[in-house]
Amino acid sequence: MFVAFILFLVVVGTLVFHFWSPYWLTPVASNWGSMDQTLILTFWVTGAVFMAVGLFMVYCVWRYRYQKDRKAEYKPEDKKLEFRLTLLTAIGVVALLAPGLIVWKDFVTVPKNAVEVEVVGYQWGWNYRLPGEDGILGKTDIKNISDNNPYGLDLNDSNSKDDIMVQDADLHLQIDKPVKLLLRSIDALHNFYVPEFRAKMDMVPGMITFYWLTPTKTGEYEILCAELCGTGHYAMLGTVLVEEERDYSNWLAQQITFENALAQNRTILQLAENKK
Amino acid sequence: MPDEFGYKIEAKVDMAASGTSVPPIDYVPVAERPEQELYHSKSWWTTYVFSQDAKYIGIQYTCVATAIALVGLTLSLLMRIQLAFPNLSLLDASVYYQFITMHGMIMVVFFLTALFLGGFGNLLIPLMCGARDMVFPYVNMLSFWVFVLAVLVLVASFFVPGGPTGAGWTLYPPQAITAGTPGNLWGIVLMLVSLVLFVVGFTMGGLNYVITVLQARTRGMTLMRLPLSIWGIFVATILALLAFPALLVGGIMLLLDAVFGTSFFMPASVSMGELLQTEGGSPILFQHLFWFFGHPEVYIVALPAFGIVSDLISVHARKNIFGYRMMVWALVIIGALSFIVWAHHMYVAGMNPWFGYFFATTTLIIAVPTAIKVYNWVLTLWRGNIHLTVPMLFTLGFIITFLNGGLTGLFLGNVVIDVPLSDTYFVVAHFHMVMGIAPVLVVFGAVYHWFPLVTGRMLDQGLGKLHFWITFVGAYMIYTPMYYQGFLGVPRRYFEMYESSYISTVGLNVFITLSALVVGLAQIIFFYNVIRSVLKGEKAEKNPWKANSLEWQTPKMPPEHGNWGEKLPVVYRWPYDFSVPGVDKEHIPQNVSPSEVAGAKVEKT
Amino acid sequence: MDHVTDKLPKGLSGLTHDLGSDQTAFKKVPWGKAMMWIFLLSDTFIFSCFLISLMTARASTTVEWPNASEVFGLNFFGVEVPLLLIAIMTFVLITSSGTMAIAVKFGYEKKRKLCAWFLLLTAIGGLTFVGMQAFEWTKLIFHEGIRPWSNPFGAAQFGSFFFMVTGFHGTHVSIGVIFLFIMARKTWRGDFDTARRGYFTSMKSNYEAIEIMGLYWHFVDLVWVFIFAFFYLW
Amino acid sequence: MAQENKQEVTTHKIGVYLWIWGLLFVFSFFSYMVDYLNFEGLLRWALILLFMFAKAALIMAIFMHLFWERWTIVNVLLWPMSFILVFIGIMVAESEYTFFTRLFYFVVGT
Ligand code: HEA
Ligand code: HEA
Ligand code: CUA
Ligand SMILES: [Cu+2]
Repeated sequence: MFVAFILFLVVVGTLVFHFWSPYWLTPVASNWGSMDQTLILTFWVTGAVFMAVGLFMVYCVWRYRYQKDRKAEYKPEDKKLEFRLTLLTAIGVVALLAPGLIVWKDFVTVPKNAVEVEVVGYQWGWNYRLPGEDGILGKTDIKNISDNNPYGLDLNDSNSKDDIMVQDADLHLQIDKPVKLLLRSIDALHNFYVPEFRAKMDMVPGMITFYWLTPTKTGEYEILCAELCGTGHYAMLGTVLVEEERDYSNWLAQQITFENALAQNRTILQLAENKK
Repeated sequence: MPDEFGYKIEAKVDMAASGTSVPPIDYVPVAERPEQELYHSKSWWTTYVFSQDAKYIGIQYTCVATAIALVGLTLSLLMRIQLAFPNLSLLDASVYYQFITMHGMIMVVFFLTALFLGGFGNLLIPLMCGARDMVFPYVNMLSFWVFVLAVLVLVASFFVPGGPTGAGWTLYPPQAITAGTPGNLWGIVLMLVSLVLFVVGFTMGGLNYVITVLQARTRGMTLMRLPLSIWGIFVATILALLAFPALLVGGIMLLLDAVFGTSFFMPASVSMGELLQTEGGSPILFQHLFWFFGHPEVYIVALPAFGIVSDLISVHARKNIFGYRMMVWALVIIGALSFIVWAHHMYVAGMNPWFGYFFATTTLIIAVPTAIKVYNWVLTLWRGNIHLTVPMLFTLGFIITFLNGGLTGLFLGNVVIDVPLSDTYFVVAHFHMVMGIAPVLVVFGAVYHWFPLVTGRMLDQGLGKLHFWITFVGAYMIYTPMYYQGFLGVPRRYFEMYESSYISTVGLNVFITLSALVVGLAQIIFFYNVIRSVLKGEKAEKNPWKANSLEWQTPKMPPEHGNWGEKLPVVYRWPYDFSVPGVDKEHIPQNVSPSEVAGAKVEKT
Repeated sequence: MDHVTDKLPKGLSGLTHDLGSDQTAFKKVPWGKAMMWIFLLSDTFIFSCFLISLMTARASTTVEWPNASEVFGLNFFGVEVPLLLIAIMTFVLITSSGTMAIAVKFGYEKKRKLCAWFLLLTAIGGLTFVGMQAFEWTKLIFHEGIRPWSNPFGAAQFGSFFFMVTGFHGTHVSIGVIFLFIMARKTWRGDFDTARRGYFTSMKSNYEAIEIMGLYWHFVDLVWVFIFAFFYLW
Repeated sequence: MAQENKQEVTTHKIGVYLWIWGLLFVFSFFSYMVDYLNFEGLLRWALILLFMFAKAALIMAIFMHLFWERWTIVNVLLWPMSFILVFIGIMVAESEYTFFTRLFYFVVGT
């Protein structure tokens, strides 16, 4: 009795905790609400299975608890039952998987009109690069990295001159405009993750990874690094702002391009030189 | 040939009841396998220390694995205290990362793998197969001592300059070997050396387990009459033999990267503002190698638990296991599938995006054979006669926690749901439910179950029940809230628990830590129980649980050197003949011939 | 007795029969041999992982991969012959595999001396192979300037994989050579005829040990086939 | 270990081994020629792999006696190789993808 009761409490308690506790997904702020839907579908299907199997077990424990004069049934196999259960489970699996794969297709096909934004992770912080007027990001090479050229941009690549550098500052995104985030790391693995956007992807040194999203809600969101990258991993936070078009353009106008930055650096160097 | 094979094997068939045909044991030539030559120890050293008797080796493995598990447990409690009460400044960030790394690695590899395969494998395989010992006792002994060496090297890394590695148990490069990660010089090297030693030691043992099951069974013991415990351990051992190579290779390459400055996994990159000399390597390659090992590894700790639980549930519910053949096939299929799902750990690792389809599909397919196992456990309870003994309680706890953890695995396996949940506490909750509690509960159940076989004494049932309830309910309370932290996006491996601006989880965090402390301390009950019972526990009668499998049918209990005295047992039936209609005896051990239970209405052979 | 085993069904029905039978799953296979087979299966996975890593590194690097047949060429009386040394090494290893097969045959037939002689031949073949490999390594390191971490010809991984994979294979060969010498001695002394107990294991052994040794040695040769194709010809 | 010594004599004529030995040389020589004659592209690959597998098959079947073994052990040994095949397939696709991102986004060939 006691055993069955406590087990019953555990199974039901799980459900109660779910409804009673305030903890649940943060409100979604991107187009990836479809992920939430798949998640919730899975939640209900698996939740139902959990309750069904759990409660059935509790029932058995209570109903068939030891009695001196009871003899257990002898039944090695029941092909029909096993077949039915297998089929049912297979259907369940398909029901979960199919929507998932459809959303995944969305996730890996970047819309044509998405603008590219490069996120550069380093130990332990974030830099960003926007493609500038030509809409194309210049090529990079880790070996070009220097104080003058923190992104390692290729000076010979004409596309890189107008690239806009957002260094040690917040990233701004325009609402309802799809962006393709190109993720690059210069040292260890990192992961660009904004809980409200749902999407995340590791940044791997030696290659470029990506994902895309459309921000759908203005506001300020926290960026978390979601891949262990050394001692400072937990402190590798950042901020992303989703803004209306006007605010966004204002912000954009204040940013400097690679060329300007280079020139500035040169003049600074020059001044230092002259002073000598 | 020795006369002992002179029996005429009687085997009644009841095709209707069992659906199987009798394995054609009659015309396999007798004495195809002659008596095993036994190793005889000569001195105290070779009896107790460098013992070649599988039973002793099993106990030695168990003790070492338990000892290192206590280290892992202590680390986890310190981590939890740090997370919930940062004001105490118990640990600093690097120490925290060192602790999670050691905690993860110790628990998965050096505790559960060693315990299930080395410990239970050695103890149970020869006994349950009806062999006198493992096939190569000497190699078996070496296996244990290499394992001890591996553990010592691992522990040594706590004492080297820089401390143990803090790269996470996944040891991903580049960070595993670059500055910015604690223990990137000495710690990582010792960790890798320790793993290589572990693999070498395990291979020696693993070959023994596999060959003993395949080639050293007793007369009448067909594969389809093996207890499911053996099936679980057997399949897990095969997985290990095929999966550890990937770890070995990844480990060697990482070692070379760390020590010789090669660029297997190291692309051109910067470390702490300095350009490294490496070029062209691929960090993702390491991840593939690691998970080609890592995913089978998680089933290596799960399958033996599945097997053992099946036996416990059947014995203590006094009912045959439901769908034995399905159970065996499910084990085999899960084992095989586990080799083609590895990249579900890498959905967001930046691999080729198209892989998502393949790996999501294969991953979710595993749910089907696993589901069959869960159903069959529960259906075994149905119309049983359930003794709520301590092993049975742990079994019930296992079913609930495994069900819970397995179902949340479906979230993660379905690639798009993994995208938001990956690397959050949802994953931590998933794998602790399914690996940190479920198999550990089985270990406890198994210890309560087989303790009399090893020591000849019973463990105290009252203390056992207390221990069970605190551990099960407590552990459930540790991890259930973590799912919800995961939904909120709280990332794992954060030294300072991330506070979502949406809703604070400080309360949850403290709750989790308090539960963990209670559960951790409750283990004292268990160890007290063990020590007390070894010394002055109630003497066990022979076959106290009235089980059918061979390990309880030895002439002496605990079994002596050589296990079976004069004659090897002859097996006539599967190990689950409980409550057979038409027979007065409630259970029929495997070595009871059909003529001795003439009244049996059905007989599954 | 044997005629009974021979009556076992063959092919697919043999498979189901064996797996459904008691005592042993591999009929007529002694424990040691079964163990060696399973070990080799595991070892195959090790070498496969090495070669898969090599393939991945090579296919994903943007740096030029050195041309193996030039790097491993040998200047022979003023003529550059590509891969000459490797060709000779392959020849030696295959030959030793052949002598091993013959040693196993004589082991089956319990021809003590012949068996021992061929084991010795095999061991010498193995030793020659290792010797040439040592020569090749020194040549590459001291003359060509190839290092595990870099090389003058192109992608750094070239050297890394070369030393790692051939080193791992060479270790296998060296271990094999040691055991071949031991086996040759044991055979010569007649341990397998008198069932003399092993020094470490204190177990008796018999001519099956030769066959097991043979499996290992052929495996080493087998791996070389793949290394030859992937490393030197690709 | 001390198996019964009455094991049947499964021995073959020495000629079989010599034959295989010879064939191994021939195949090795052929694959060497593929390199020497500078075959390129698909042909080169097809030939190298062909000779490689031919040699491997001969060694396993004859030298390692797999040809004479019962099906159980043959199957047990060969099926696990399918995992390796999957691994190879995946890693081919993976390395091509890595190569592509490198080529596309990074400065190459300086
Ligand atoms: C014992 C260990 C164990 C077991 C058995 C499992 C079982 C499963 N695991 Fe888990 N897993 C781990 C240990 C384990 N896992 C560990 C250690 C990690 C993290 C490693 C790290 O990163 O540090 C991990 C991480 C992990 C991830 C990666 C998450 C991430 O990092 O982003 C994924 C993703 O697919 C996953 C999936 C699954 C699935 C689908 C199963 C399935 O096998 C579960 C199948 C079981 C069931 C489904 C329940 C029974 C079924 C029914 C009752 C039928 C009802 C079903 C339907 C309705 C379909 N696991
Ligand atoms: C089997 C595996 C296992 C087990 C048992 C545990 C047990 C516990 N784990 Fe752990 N854990 C991992 C495997 C495991 N863990 C892994 C792989 C990671 C990932 C590491 C990484 O990120 O790199 C991890 C990470 C991890 C984290 C995340 C850290 C982070 O991401 O920042 C946390 C946090 O709370 C945690 C807590 C705990 C706690 C409180 C316990 C326990 O205290 C819970 C209670 C446990 C018991 C009661 C069992 C005790 C058993 C014995 C003492 C043996 C008895 C012996 C016999 C019966 C013979 N673990
Ligand atoms: Cu960057 Cu974690
Ligand atoms: Cu997995």
